[in-house]
Amino acid sequence: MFSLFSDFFACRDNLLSRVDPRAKLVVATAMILCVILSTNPALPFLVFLTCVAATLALRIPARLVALRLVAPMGIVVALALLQSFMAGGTPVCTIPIGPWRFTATHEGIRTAVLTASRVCGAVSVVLLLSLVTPAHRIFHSLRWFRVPQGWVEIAMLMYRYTFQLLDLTADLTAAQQLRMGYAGVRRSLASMGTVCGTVIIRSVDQAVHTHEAMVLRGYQREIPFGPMPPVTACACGGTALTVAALLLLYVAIGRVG
Amino acid sequence: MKREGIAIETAGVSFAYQEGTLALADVHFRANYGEFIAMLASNGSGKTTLIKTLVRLLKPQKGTVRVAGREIGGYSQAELYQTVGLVFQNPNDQIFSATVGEDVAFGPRNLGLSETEVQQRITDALEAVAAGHLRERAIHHLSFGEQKRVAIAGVLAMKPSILILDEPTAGLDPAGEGMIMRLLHRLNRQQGITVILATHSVDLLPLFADRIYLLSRGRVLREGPAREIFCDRDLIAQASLRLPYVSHLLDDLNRLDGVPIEDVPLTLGEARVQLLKLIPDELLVKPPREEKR
Amino acid sequence: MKREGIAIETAGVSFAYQEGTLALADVHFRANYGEFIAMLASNGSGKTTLIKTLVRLLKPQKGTVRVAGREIGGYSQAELYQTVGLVFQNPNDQIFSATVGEDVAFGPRNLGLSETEVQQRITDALEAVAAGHLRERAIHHLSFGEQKRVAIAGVLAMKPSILILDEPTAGLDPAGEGMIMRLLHRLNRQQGITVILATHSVDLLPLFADRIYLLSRGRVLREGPAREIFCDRDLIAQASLRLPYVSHLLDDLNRLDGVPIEDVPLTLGEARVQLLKLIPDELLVKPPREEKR
Amino acid sequence: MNHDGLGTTRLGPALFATAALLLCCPPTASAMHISEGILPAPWAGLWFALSVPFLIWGLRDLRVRSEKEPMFKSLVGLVGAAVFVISCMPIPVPTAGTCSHPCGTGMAAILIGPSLTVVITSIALLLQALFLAHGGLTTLGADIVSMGVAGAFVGYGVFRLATALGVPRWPAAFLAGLLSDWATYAVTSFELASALHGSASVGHTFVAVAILFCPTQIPLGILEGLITAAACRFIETRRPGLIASLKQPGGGAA
Ligand SMILES: Nc1ncnc2c1ncn2[C@@H]1O[C@H](COP(=O)(O)OP(=O)(O)OP(=O)(O)O)[C@@H](O)[C@H]1O
Ligand SMILES: Nc1ncnc2c1ncn2[C@@H]1O[C@H](COP(=O)(O)OP(=O)(O)OP(=O)(O)O)[C@@H](O)[C@H]1O
Ligand SMILES: [Mg+2]
Ligand SMILES: [Mg+2]
Repeated sequence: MFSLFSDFFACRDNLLSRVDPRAKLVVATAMILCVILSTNPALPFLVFLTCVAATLALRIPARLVALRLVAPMGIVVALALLQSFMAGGTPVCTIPIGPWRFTATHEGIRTAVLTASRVCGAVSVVLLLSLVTPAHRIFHSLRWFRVPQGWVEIAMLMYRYTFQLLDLTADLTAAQQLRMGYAGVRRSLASMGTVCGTVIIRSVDQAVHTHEAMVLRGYQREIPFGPMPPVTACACGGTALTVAALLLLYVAIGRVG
Repeated sequence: MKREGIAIETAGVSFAYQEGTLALADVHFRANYGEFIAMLASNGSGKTTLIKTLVRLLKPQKGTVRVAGREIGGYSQAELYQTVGLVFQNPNDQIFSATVGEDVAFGPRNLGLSETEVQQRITDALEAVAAGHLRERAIHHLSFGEQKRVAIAGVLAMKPSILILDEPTAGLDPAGEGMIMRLLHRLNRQQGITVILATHSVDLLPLFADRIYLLSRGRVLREGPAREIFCDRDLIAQASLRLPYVSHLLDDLNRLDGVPIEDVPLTLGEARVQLLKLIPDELLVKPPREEKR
Repeated sequence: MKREGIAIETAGVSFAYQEGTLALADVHFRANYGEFIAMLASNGSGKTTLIKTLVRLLKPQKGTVRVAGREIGGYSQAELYQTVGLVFQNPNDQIFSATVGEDVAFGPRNLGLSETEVQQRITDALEAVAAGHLRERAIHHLSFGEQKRVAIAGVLAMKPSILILDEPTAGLDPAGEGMIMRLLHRLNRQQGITVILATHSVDLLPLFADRIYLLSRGRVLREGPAREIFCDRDLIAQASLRLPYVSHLLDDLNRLDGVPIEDVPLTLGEARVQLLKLIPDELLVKPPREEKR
Repeated sequence: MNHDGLGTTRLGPALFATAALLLCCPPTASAMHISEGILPAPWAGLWFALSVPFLIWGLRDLRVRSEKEPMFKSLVGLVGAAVFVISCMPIPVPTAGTCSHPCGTGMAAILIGPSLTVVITSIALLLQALFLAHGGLTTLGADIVSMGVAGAFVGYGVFRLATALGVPRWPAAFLAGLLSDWATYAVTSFELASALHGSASVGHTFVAVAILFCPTQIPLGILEGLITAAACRFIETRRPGLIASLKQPGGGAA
């Protein structure tokens, strides 16, 4: 889990990471909305394929992409099964297991496929966005979109210190492990409680230090944000075009079926 | 920026923490404009505590702190922090933004400067610490040495006339240590910034510090140029420190073997000169290369 | 506990972090029973990464790690951690109980030992690091040096035959540094524990380490006794390190001034002997005191 | 739409199948967040609308308290980071290969109060959506309501109630962790059921989903409670007074 949490790729320089983060946010939101509103699984699947292809084209290791897709896929499978068998309608097939008879219905399968396609599409959009946009850019853009100052400030502090506390947690856990702290459930839980407590105490101490350092550099209740560079005509036009194209796609295939 | 007189001083400062640890006891400390001062002390001697009183993070229970001749209590925040800058020991305490450029901008933006001025200050500060190329990097991707330099840049961007550093070389390898010390030296000599640093590493100090305050258990044991501090080996031992290795060698030669050395040298260069005086010329072979490293 | 043969070794170990940093490249490392080994490298050279592969915290992508002749993967947890102990760099990251005694007891209790055995181990481990008097103290009242020693005691209580330490002297003042190094030396010589430490401070190593591995950017540049490592000043510079100050002085005398020194000395004692050979006896005054410090 | 038969003919097998799947497929067991794309747009919007007032409340609290206590913002940020990190920690349970995570909301609510917990949860969820593909942007509202609002307020309420009744701190923390965890799952189940019930009734689907989560969530809730209690007890011994001081202005530096 720790190793997954990395924004290394987002900080790499490539075609997409150079795009104005505001534009990327708008486009990503539009894409996700199209996916969610679509009643035809083809559109979400198309989005999915495009995003995964783009991710791989940026030479992001397929293993990483796969790892990040595993968790949502698991949910997709579980929900798809649930829906296929739970919705009423025309039975397609029946599988008897033990005392029960599994009846998959036509409507159920349709809903399941649609849900699955939506999850795949939407998740891949978020994945691509996060792999080409560092979080601090996203926060800056959110500030530009008038998200409240307090929220963005807390978000930036949380983001910054998450990495440090992750290192601490990793070290603490390793140190306990080397002294057999994770042999057996009882010990594991006690050890983990200790880690949680230590991390919290450390975070409080760090808050004191950080605040002192901020005061020494003139902090007055608010972290000042620099201006975002003005939106270029290019980014504006690009965004408009992409969103328009998405709309067209949505109208053309998203509503069919 | 070069001025005459006392930049910062404490008079009879005492400080005890809540549990009762007396961390500072009647400390008299003074730094003149343009000086390079070192506080030298072993772990837990009160360096950090003293530094915190110098920037008003702690209020001493007794004694006064004066900055540029004025009582520190009388300063407004903005005024004080444009005069005195503090670099913490742990760069993580100090760098709280996500990227280098943003972090350095924090101080200037708080001062309400115009955006062009802010950008100029970022550029200058990063140039000063030779970290211009790091501007767009994320903090958690920097190495420890780079983080240290960025932390210094963040403080320099406030344009303080007095720069205080808590163990700036702790945890750095020899190359990084030398780099930071030379950097501070440059800031001190070229830009006239008064530098005060706390440390317990002795070997590089004689090269750089104009004056050293030797602290032990919250007291000033002695104050003076490196030469005066390091000539008293008992005092140094009392402070749980040691002589620089080079001095140690020549001191041993002198005390144990009776080699006549009047003035124990503190730096490699001085030691070389002293030893060459003692070694007969006819023993010397022709120097292979006459390079000056 | 004294045994013959290889205590721990790696063969062709390579490790890359997920984002592609190649932290170790084809590292061959070996420590025999009873040896005192140092990994010497500048910041970010892969010391910590190598150490973590030695205790199975990281699994190398290539190469094998063998402990006591057996592939490390084949060990059970209990077996492995009673053979290899690791002391982390920051004591704060590994002391997690409220009092010293309790913290040292953590390991033995997890092994399911009887309470008398646990108490015995606490006593022994604390004695070994000269911290018996700290047993009842609360952790957050310890000084940094004391914390370091308690951290070592916590690992010693597992009775490992191989003790690995990541920068054990970082952040300590000269007195504390000397104390830890002597402590490790004692553990090594008296109890026969194999000691492996990572560091970037060069001055004390020649006194203590049997062999040094010089690393740079994840590669082993050279391996051998201190004498062999430090005779190549270019190699040392390549690793962003420096010679011990004493050697530096005599090396300078040799290279720049032509003083004939065959074997650059590494310790104060060796340097004294070498210099005394060069200084004519008639220059010596009667040694004031014949003390041996 | 034969609801009567549902309980026996459809619900049973469906449950059996999915529960088996959950156990075979470890990542699903950590499905505490609703994945991106699962909720249809109207539902996503509804949950967003529901979460907004709580966020506004939290942000107002933040502003008021940081006026009184300048350090408060960095404190919330750092404790938020800590709770986020804790919620990324795998619970070390060797059974069935599950690798689930604590929510941490109970802990956070005890430390900094429920309204601010909603704020930091929303940020943590955004970070998780971006970096770990847990949860998602459109389902953020629903996740905030289940984890932030339900988890935090239940956890905080239980903790306050228990301490007011004279229960010692750490059993109170256990209850807070346990119930905040269960509350989160109950609400998540409801959210899933209401959005996905298809032609079946919401009630039935809710029961189905809830029962589906049971095999993993009942023990996980207990584990979360235990961890919360252990952490609280640890903080009490290492830093007596810290938990109390965090809630009062002027505290925190202890
Ligand atoms: N927050 C605190 N509360 C109580 N006592 C403290 C606190 N900080 C420091 N002390 C104590 O005050 C004394 C001086 O500590 P200080 O941190 O100033 O030393 P230092 O010279 O900076 O040491 P180091 O080299 O380890 O940084 C020590 O005995 C220490 O234990
Ligand atoms: N968790 C990590 N993820 C990615 N890269 C890492 C990680 N830890 C270390 N690295 C990188 O691997 C290389 C080796 O790091 P390592 O920590 O092993 O060096 P080190 O010799 O221990 O340095 P130091 O003296 O600073 O402790 C460095 O370039 C570092 O940036
Ligand atoms: Mg200090
Ligand atoms: Mg290291």
